Amino acid sequence: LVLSGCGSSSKSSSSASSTKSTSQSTVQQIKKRGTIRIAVFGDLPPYGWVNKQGQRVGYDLTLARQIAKDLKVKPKFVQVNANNRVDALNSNKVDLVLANFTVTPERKQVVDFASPYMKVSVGVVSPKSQPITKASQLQGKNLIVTKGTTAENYFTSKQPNVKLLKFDSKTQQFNALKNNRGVALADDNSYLYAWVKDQPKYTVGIKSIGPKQYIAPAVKKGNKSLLNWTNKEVTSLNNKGFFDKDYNSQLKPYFGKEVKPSDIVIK
Amino acid sequence: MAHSGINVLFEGRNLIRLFGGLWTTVEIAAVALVLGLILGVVLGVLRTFPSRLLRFVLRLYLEFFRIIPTVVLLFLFYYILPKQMGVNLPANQVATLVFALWTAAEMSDIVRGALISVPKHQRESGMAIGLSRWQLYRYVLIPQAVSLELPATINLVTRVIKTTSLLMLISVMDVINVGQQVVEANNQKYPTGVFWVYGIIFVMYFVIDYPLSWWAKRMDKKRLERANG
Amino acid sequence: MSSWQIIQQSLPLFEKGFVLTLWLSLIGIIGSIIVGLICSLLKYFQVPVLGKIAAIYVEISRNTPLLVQLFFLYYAFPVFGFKLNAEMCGIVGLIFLGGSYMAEGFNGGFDGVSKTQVETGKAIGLSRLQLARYVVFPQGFTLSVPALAANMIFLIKETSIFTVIAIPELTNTALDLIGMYYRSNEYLFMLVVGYAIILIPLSIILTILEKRVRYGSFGN
Amino acid sequence: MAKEIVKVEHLEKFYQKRHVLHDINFSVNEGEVVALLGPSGSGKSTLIRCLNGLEPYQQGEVTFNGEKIVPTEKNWQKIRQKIGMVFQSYDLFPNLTVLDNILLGPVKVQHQSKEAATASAEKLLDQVGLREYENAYPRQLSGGQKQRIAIVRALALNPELMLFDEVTASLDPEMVRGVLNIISNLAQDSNMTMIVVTHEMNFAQQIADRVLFLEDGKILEQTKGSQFFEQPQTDRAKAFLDSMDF
Amino acid sequence: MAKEIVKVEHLEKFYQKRHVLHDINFSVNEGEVVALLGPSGSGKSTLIRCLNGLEPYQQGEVTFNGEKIVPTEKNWQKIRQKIGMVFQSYDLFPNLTVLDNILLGPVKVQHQSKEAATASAEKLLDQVGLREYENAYPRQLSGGQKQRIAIVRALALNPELMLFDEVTASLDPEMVRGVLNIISNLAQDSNMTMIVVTHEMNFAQQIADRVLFLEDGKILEQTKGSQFFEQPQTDRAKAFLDSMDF
Ligand SMILES: Nc1ncnc2c1ncn2[C@@H]1O[C@H](COP(=O)(O)OP(=O)(O)OP(=O)(O)O)[C@@H](O)[C@H]1O
Ligand SMILES: Nc1ncnc2c1ncn2[C@@H]1O[C@H](COP(=O)(O)OP(=O)(O)OP(=O)(O)O)[C@@H](O)[C@H]1O
Ligand SMILES: [Mg+2]
Ligand SMILES: [Mg+2]
Repeated sequence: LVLSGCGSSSKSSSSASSTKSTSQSTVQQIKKRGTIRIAVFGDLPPYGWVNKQGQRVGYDLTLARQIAKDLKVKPKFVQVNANNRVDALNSNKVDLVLANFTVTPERKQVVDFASPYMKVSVGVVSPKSQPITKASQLQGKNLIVTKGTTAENYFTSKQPNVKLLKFDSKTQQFNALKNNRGVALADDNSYLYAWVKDQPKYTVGIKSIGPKQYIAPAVKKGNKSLLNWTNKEVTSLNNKGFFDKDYNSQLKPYFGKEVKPSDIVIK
Repeated sequence: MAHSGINVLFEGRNLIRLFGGLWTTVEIAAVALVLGLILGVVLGVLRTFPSRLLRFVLRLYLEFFRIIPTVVLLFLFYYILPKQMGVNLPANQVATLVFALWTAAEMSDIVRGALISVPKHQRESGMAIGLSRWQLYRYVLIPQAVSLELPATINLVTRVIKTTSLLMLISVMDVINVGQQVVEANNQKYPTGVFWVYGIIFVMYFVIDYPLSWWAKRMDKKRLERANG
Repeated sequence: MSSWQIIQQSLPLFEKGFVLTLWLSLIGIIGSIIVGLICSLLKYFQVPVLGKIAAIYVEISRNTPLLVQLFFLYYAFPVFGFKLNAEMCGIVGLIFLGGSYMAEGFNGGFDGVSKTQVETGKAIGLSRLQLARYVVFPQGFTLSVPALAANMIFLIKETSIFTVIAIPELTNTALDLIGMYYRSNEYLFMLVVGYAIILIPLSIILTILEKRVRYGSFGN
Repeated sequence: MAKEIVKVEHLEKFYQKRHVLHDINFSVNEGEVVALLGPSGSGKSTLIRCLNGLEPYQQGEVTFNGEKIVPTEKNWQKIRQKIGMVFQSYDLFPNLTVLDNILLGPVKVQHQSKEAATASAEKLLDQVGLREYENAYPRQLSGGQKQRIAIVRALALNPELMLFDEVTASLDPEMVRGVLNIISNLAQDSNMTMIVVTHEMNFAQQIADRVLFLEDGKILEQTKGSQFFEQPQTDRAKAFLDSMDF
Repeated sequence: MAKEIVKVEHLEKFYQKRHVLHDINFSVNEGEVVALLGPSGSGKSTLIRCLNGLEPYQQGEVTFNGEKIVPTEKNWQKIRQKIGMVFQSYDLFPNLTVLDNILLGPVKVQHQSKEAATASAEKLLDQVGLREYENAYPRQLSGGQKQRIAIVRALALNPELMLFDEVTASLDPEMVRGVLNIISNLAQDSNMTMIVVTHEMNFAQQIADRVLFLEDGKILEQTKGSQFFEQPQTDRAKAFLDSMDF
């Protein structure tokens, strides 16, 4: 009752009529609109973050800009946290998610993933002084994760004895690790590598745990038009060697020696 | 270490960006307050009308916004409403809307309280010279209620401004979200930067809210003095 | 899965979050009342240095958001070696915030005791302490009950902000489940219900209590 | 026979279950001054408030100027323009200047032109000796001055009947006289019809053409003014009069 | 010569910059009843409040029972036990019963035993005819009853001096008499020393041994009671007396 009252008092009336049709943003509609709205991270170097000049940069951002360019529209970035990537699509806040979004069976049910553009698996980072190298060392201990990540999902379902400390953002989780609020932190291994490069006191003790996984762009469930377009786009970018270039410019400077391009980029 | 940490603020455009974030915060708060206060006055007046049904509905509205934490309201409006109702607004507008509706709810209670505490004989002397209900509100009750309610209103304003800190949870690039970006981007270079970034945000909020609180307090004190003769 | 099943499955988690929210609120409220009362007394008796400190604390606490206070406690202080666990941070933060609100509530009550009452007390020779004990405090507490009640509800709602420091209370639980299973409608519904279960009865009880207390001391 | 301004027949008034006015019957003729006397709680205020619809009544009828009043809020609102009322509490609107207080009725309710209304307001202010305060706010006035302005505000509507409810009760003793003087001038010189509730017995004696003595919501006696104070008909009225001077 | 209970010399009082009492000099002897009269705002309340230290004064001296008072809060607190004061507003503590209101002073301040204090409190309650209300709360009493209890509460401390500040001003006319009767009994039978501010002239005339007439913070005249009301020495006092009855 109250909700309906609120809804009608907003400026909805004008947009409501067109909502049914725009609840999916087809490629046509995006082109007509002239902008594509893309969900990205704002605090996850080197994938999606904001540099000190205030510019959004990173591996995902370069891809996002390329996609916009190929669509001949302007990109509009919406910063999200891991746990609202799905809602951002479903509530039609964005057309596309390029926020380190790992493909999982659960997620496949609620959004449509395009062809993947990156490989990952879950890694665990811990202080060098007290390294965690096996999952068994985590039993009964606090492990830091971000809400809505595959790391959280993996430990919740497969390692129920690990106590999870769940944060909203990447900033918060890394700060928490530095404050020793948990014995280790689990997240996608690739940017754990990046992170430890600048944090000599920490090491990625478990390089990979759980299944190998892929990161892919996601669109709202049923948005066939954009999905197909994106699939083609990823293939064509791959053919052009875009992802290698992206890797070299955005990721390489952040990664240590232990990471090879083939660990990340899908050939 | 602590010395170098403060420099995080002067790296690149960090400080300017923080102020930019603050501006977003202030802008949302300001628009929401203007809309919310006006709507609140109207609802507050309606809540003093005799119609039981009207009063009940408005009371329900108030309690809804009172009981549900603002965090939850923001999520409801940002993610659920679009799916259920087909209403879709960008984050800043959702934030403005939520804060406006919330402000209106709280304001309606303040206004109602002030209206019913205008002495009864004021209402009656208005009626005795033949004023209609609308005239009674327009010339007698609302002007008097406004001065009664001003301190409470200012306090509401400070609360709204403080609560804008929750905007970071729905993709609004407010000062705290920018702060997190800054912290993350400069983490390795300035390990103590987190202290300074959150420190300056702390100060920013204080600098905005403190003068308002002070003003409200002073007015309350004056009124108390007047009441005590 | 149907909504009903989703809700049923998440029930144990919400129950945990619910209990934690209640528990943290309770400690926070009690702590806030104690801190608030102390600050208010320091002000009332115009205790030299401490009174000033209390006044400064009240201003700082009242004019900054809890979220920022928590970030400070949880993320910024440990940089300098001062570390509390999340629950402690939450409680300390909540009490830091609530203390000033409660102090203002008590102050308002004490200031609200009419001047004639104070003078009458003086006129029969009561000392400052006796005046406080027999006149100002009993009446002042009564006058401050509505403000204290409003503060309690306010503080309970503020615990929702604990989500940012990873305390698995109600809001955190809901946001977490949404992040994992994407059933926002169901989980937010549970969240609203969770708060309603705490706040609606409490607000009714407090309203009744207010009337009782008021009647007890003033008869209207 | 003189014109009947107001007539009350079989009026009954309850506050919830409490019966506060019992079968009230009386009328007031044009130019007549009626004093309504009686102990505290006898129902004087309630009765006077029923006469301009500030209190609803449960039975009986009020006739104003020959017309039976159908007691709806709309009707009362019209009739109130013809009935001036002044209360015990200084009831000026604190948010308006003295002049604006006075003009509110004539300009907003009766839609007189602002100029005309101001001119007559200033004449009235002159009469009560407060012309110089027209731009002051009520808080800058003493209690006696406020009450005089309140009377002017009521008069500005050119009422056919004035109701006064203990208008001097919360005034300083020295201020009482100024206010009473104005009312008695009004009674004598302007020949205004009025109903006056007061506990200033000397004053009542001086101005009242007739006295209604109320107790427990009943009219115990209706006597000519001069007679009531010398030889009240009931013992209760006698006791009442005795108690009023120390 | 009779014993001087209180003596005021060259008292000057300011509210911020406002000079409200000018060079006040007078004394009150044991058993004497002094009426403090004067128009509103003349400083009566202020003066009486200076006498038990509720208002600080800027210059001059107050001597109580032969002892010069060094005006610190501590000293005043002791002296207040010997001075009873009753205000205009019914100032009972709403959170205490009638008896507890009365006992607060004797038991907590003067450390009398509860039994003894209760016994004398009940005697006093009998005298004012309110013994049956000892366990009632103030809200259950009428205004007149409350004022009588307030007087009892002041008397319970066995004061050497009583101060009354317009104690009947907010009472219903019919209730005034009961309260005034008690005060006049106190003056006549108990030979209590008192200073009374009132605007009930008949009452003042009846009880006052001496009248202090105040205007604009100055004592305009000090006259014997009987004389003041018949032939006041100053024109101002004459005008004042005239204004007091219509
Ligand atoms: N709003 C009300 N609700 C219930 N009872 C009321 C209300 N107003 C007045 N009464 C009661 O109605 C009776 C008449 O009251 P009213 O005020 O008319 O008396 P009054 O003669 O004007 O007394 P006073 O001289 O004290 O003004 C009293 O018993 C009073 O308690
Ligand atoms: N707290 C105060 N601050 C400033 N001025 C005051 C204060 N209290 C009283 N006054 C002023 O001091 C003067 C004396 O006031 P006081 O109350 O003593 O008069 P009063 O003779 O008792 O009058 P009343 O008969 O109305 O009670 C007045 O001009 C009054 O306005
Ligand atoms: Mg009355
Ligand atoms: Mg006085």
